[in-house]
Amino acid sequence: SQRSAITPGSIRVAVASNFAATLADLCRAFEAQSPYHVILVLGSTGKHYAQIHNGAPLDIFFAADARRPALLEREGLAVAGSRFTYAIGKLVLWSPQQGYVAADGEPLLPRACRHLAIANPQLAPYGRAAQEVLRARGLWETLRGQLVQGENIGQAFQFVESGNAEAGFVAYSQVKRPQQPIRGSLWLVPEELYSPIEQQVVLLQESAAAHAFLDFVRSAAAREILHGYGYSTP
Amino acid sequence: MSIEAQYSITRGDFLLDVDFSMPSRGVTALFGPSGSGKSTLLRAIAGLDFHPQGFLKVAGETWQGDGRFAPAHQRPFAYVFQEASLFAHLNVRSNLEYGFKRVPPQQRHISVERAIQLLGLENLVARKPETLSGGERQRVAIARALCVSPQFLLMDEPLAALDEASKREILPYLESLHDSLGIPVLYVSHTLQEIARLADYLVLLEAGKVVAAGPVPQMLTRLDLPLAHSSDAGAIFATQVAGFDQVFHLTHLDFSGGRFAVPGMALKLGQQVRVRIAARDVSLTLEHQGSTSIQNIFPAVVEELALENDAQVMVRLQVGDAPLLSRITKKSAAELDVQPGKQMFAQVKSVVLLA
Amino acid sequence: MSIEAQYSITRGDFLLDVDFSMPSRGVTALFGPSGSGKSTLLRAIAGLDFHPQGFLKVAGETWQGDGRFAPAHQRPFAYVFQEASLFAHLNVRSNLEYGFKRVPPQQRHISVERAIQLLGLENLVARKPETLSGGERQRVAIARALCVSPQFLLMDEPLAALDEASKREILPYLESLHDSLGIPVLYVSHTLQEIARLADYLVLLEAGKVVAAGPVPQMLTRLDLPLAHSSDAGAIFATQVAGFDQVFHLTHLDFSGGRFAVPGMALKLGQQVRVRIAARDVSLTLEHQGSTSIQNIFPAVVEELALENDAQVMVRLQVGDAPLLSRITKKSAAELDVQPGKQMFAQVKSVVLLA
Amino acid sequence: MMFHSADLIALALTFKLASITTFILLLIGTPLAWWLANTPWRFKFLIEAVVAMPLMLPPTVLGFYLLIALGNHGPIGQLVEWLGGQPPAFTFTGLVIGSVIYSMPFVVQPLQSAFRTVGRRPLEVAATLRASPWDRFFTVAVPLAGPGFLTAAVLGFAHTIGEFGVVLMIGGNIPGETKVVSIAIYDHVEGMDYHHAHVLSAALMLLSFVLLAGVYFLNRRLRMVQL
Amino acid sequence: MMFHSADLIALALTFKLASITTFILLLIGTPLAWWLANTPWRFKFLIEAVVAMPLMLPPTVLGFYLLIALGNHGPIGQLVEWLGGQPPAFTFTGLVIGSVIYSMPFVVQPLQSAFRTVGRRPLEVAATLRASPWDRFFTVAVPLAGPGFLTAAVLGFAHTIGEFGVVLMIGGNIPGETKVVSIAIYDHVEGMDYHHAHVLSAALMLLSFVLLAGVYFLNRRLRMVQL
Ligand SMILES: Nc1ncnc2c1ncn2[C@@H]1O[C@H](COP(=O)(O)OP(=O)(O)OP(=O)(O)O)[C@@H](O)[C@H]1O
Ligand SMILES: Nc1ncnc2c1ncn2[C@@H]1O[C@H](COP(=O)(O)OP(=O)(O)OP(=O)(O)O)[C@@H](O)[C@H]1O
Ligand SMILES: [Mg+2]
Ligand SMILES: [Mg+2]
Repeated sequence: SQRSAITPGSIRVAVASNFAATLADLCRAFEAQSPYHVILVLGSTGKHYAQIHNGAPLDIFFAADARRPALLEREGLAVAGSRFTYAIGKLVLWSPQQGYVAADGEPLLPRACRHLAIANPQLAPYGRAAQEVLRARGLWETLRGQLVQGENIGQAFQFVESGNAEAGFVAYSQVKRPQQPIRGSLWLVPEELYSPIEQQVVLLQESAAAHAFLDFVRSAAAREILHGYGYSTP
Repeated sequence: MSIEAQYSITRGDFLLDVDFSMPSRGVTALFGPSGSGKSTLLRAIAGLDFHPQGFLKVAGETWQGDGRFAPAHQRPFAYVFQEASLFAHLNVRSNLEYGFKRVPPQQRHISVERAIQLLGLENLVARKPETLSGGERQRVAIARALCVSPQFLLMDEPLAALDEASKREILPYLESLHDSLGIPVLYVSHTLQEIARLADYLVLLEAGKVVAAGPVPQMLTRLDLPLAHSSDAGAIFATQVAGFDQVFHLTHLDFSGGRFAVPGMALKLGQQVRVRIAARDVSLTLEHQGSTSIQNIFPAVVEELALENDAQVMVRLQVGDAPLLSRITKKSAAELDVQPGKQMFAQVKSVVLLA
Repeated sequence: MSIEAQYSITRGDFLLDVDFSMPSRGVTALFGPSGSGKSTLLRAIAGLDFHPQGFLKVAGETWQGDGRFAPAHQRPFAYVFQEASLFAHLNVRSNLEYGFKRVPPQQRHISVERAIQLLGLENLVARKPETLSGGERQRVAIARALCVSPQFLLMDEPLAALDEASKREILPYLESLHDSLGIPVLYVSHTLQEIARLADYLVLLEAGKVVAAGPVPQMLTRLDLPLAHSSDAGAIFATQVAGFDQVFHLTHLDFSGGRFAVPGMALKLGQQVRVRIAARDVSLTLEHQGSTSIQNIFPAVVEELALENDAQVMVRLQVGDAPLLSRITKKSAAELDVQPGKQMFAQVKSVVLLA
Repeated sequence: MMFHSADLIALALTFKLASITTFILLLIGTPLAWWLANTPWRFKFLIEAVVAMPLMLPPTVLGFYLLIALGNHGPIGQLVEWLGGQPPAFTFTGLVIGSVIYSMPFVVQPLQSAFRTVGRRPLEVAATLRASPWDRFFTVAVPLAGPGFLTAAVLGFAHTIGEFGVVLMIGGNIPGETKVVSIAIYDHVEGMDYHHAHVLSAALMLLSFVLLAGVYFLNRRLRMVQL
Repeated sequence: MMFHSADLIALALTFKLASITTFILLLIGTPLAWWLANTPWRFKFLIEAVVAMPLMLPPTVLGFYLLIALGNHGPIGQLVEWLGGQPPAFTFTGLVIGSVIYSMPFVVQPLQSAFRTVGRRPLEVAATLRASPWDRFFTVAVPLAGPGFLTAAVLGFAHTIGEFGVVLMIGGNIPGETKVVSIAIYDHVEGMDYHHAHVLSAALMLLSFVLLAGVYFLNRRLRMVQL
């Protein structure tokens, strides 16, 4: 009903901000091999969810978690059965300072650090994962006073990168770029320490372009791009 | 008598309660001490303040009363405020044009250029109000009021900030307002001289009440009113131009009691003019004296005396059928035995020509 | 002569260029037509505007000049503005106290209560300025200036908005300022009467230039200046109280040319007082006449004549050692053959007591 | 290239939004401010408080509630749909509505205090010079309140440019339609594309600075010419 | 229970932040506005533009640059470190700094136009009554600019309460220290805890309303008593 502003063959894709760079790469690859055009609409997953509820003119929703797509599907706001996991995020403990974080994560915090950045555990899957790791190590209560929370993983990363927090739990995709060396020091947190960060996509409006794009996201070419950004795929 | 006003206004402790009428031609002076309610009354008449207890009828038209209240901009009056109150964002010309533009062309009596010329504003037209001197500002305010070609002019001490020379220049035009245009003026002032010169009718206000009202000549010579006891007290005479003294450039003015000789020859034969004679300029003698520089000497009958203070008396005399005031010392009054009914001579040192 | 002022000020087309000195005692009047630069000069003296081309020295102290410029608040002057300019956020009492509080207690000459009483503000103290009438506002402004116990008072037409009665009440106090407190006053005015009454010294300004300056009695009778030709022209005499007439409540004042009898008995024997005699109140006769209400008649010698207009002449006479002005018609002058050197009698109809 | 073409579109869209919003704000805000400055009504303080309210709410929250109201289930959205129009959420119109509500206090407050300081006298004078209430409002009150209008316009315009939370919520970040420059910069930052974030911020600041400096400069010149 | 206790803490923190910020804003903004209103300096329009700049930047972006400036490579961060102090990011002090910068134009602009409308005359009068420049500034200019101060204080206070982007960026969401109510509401919305979002929003709006209505009501009473 609200699609008049968009040219045929284009689709609007809502994407969580922290996945935007990766998805932009995916789109370039997709558009190179198909007649369709993809318009990215960035935002937080919570905001997108609220907007979809209120009639936002979107075709596909790349969420930062699995919960919101599931909810939308259940509420009948998404195409039933279209939901799948497009990427699995990896959590790292990162600092832009060389040698600040030990590569094996032991001891977890080598030096007294004033601030340790994480994403908000209530809102962001990476935040929840970081919380699980700290809980598992029995450090959650100890470190409470040092934790600074970003509203999303992007902010947690900025806290660390600007040097205001010495280190932080961020997404691997934020420090890893295809064919580039990694800055600073990091500990790639073993995946058994936190429940998997599944990022799901769901179809909101059926169209040939949308289906073609979702098919592409599942393709091997797409997976290669995802791996280049530090995601794993199911 | 066709302007009727009736107001009852309360402002803090101050109560203005008036009910008076005035002629719809000529200049009516509103005279009273500071704080007597002159400005308050003028504002009510202009329609600037709404007072439910009010009634105003001008020339048959009701502006307030019978459930009607015409707002200020619908009343064909102009108002000159006590402070100049020019529009700070407009230059002098635009200030003048403001009202002019808002009057339908067929109702215009006076052009902006004429107002500029009348009030000597030629060099000021491009200036902003803040660069004007106090007197210049007030002149612009008067010109601005004239530019709306009002049918009724309300002036709140418009000349207070002006020097004598400027006053002398402006007064004749204010006079001509009612003479040539027939615009009635309600003029607030506390200078008797101005009033004597300008006004035909006088409303005397004191502490919010109208103490007396009437034609100026009568009012000025009523010994029961304070007007006849101020230092500027004097009488006004209606006269007619009877001839000229070409040699000495004098004009002869006839009235019922005789003939005045006044300096100058600007008037026309037969013209009606008013003159003012200050009480302090009138001396009394028992005989008609010669070899004096005083030109104007008239037989007069003493009518009434009133004590001014311990040392002076005010004498009202009848000269022809007009009253004349003379302020003399008690000593003179005793020496000359001045009493009601006595025949004397009034020596008039100085006669002031009014309009 | 110990106030020296020198300024060269440009404002648009207007150029003020003055260099004059005035006595540091008494009242100096700054007299001139509207737009002649009076306010501009007063502001410069007050230190309100900075003009690099200026010099001001008061009683030995340099306020501007030699690289020094004292800002307004450091100069021990007070200023009464042409518009009342009361603080809108303060009531009357707080307006008065504003300056009072800022003067060190030992330098205070006058209390707030006294100023309130002097200017009759008792009923207004709790009011806000916007509820005051125009005259009330100006009275508060004057009282406020007095409350800083100034060493030098600058007044820009402070009485223009007042009625005659209020003026009469305030004037004596302004006079006493320099008499009892020795505060010099620089007083801007365009009413000759006020100046004659108040001022000792006069600076005559015209189009930004000082045309003449000098003691008031001389200035007023100089026939080469416009002052002697205004309708209010007159002379001032220094006299001494010589006695009283108990019966008629008169006071006798002696001067070099004779004796005046003036109404009232408020003065003390031997007291020095000044009187003013308006030119229009003086008539000339060839003989000493009796049986007239005129009490004051003096032998006088004609000194100089000047044409006023086609019909009138101004005559300066010498009475004793003081000059006297008389305005008469050309006709009288011809009939009486008035010429320099001629012996005549001056009849003075009315004498105004100054301070 | 220094700019994404998308960034240029966002920049243009932003200035368009700010201009339209400012225009509407002045249109609505002026009479409101006038009324508030002059009414003797005893309860006007309640209205004054309501006008200032949007200031106190976090913009995202305001945006959230606006989204609900303007969306296809909300009262306004449904009303518009019933009238045959599109619900204003996720459209440029929606942004304008949101911006107007959000920036209203920045326009009303300076205007109100400007009108109050103009005072009654100039209006009384105008009344005696035949100016009707509307006339004197436009020819006397408005020009005399000049500095207040400048402040109001600058605050309203600038605040709309810098607006973010409301726009993000009800606009939906749709390029060319609702993606304004504040969101574009935010996206760059979030997407760790700091280079483009810096470039776009610098461009915005430069433009803003030139615009503001120009306005203030002209304002000064204007006042000097009048003198 | 209707409120999280955390929400109450956030509410209290917010009002504390807004009060302190408003105080500092008036302290800094008043002399600045005064200078701007009175200086004849030809280039003051540049300063005016700079003061208005923070308005035009999206708060999140402003916050982002503040974060960089406060960090250990940023100028402020390095300065503070060099002085031996604690870096202000993630502290209440940091929030105050951010809020002051962000809300400055809302205080300076109304004050400047208020001072301009007071005019020179009352200050000249005060000068002739022995008041030094400081003295007359406080006893004449400030009270006569009263409505402007009210506007400035209300805009500054309210804007700080509603502030979100800057605080979000440099605050770090530490309960009792930097977690203000705008963020708390945002968290509820993002976390789909709409119930608590509604409750907290309503509480904030009610409090704001009562506060504003109180201010305006008192302002009116005050002016009436003076008359
Ligand atoms: N709000 C008020 N509360 C108390 N008294 C007031 C109020 N407003 C006006 N007045 C008084 O009303 C009286 C009349 O004021 P008005 O301005 O009409 O006087 P006026 O005759 O014009 O005097 P002036 O010649 O000095 O201008 C004054 O005494 C004034 O103090
Ligand atoms: N900025 C300006 N540009 C041009 N002329 C100016 C400017 N400012 C003042 N003037 C002129 O300077 C002259 C002196 O003004 P000032 O106020 O000193 O006169 P004044 O003698 O006090 O007159 P008044 O008795 O009317 O108050 C006036 O003619 C005025 O028009
Ligand atoms: Mg009055
Ligand atoms: Mg002047």
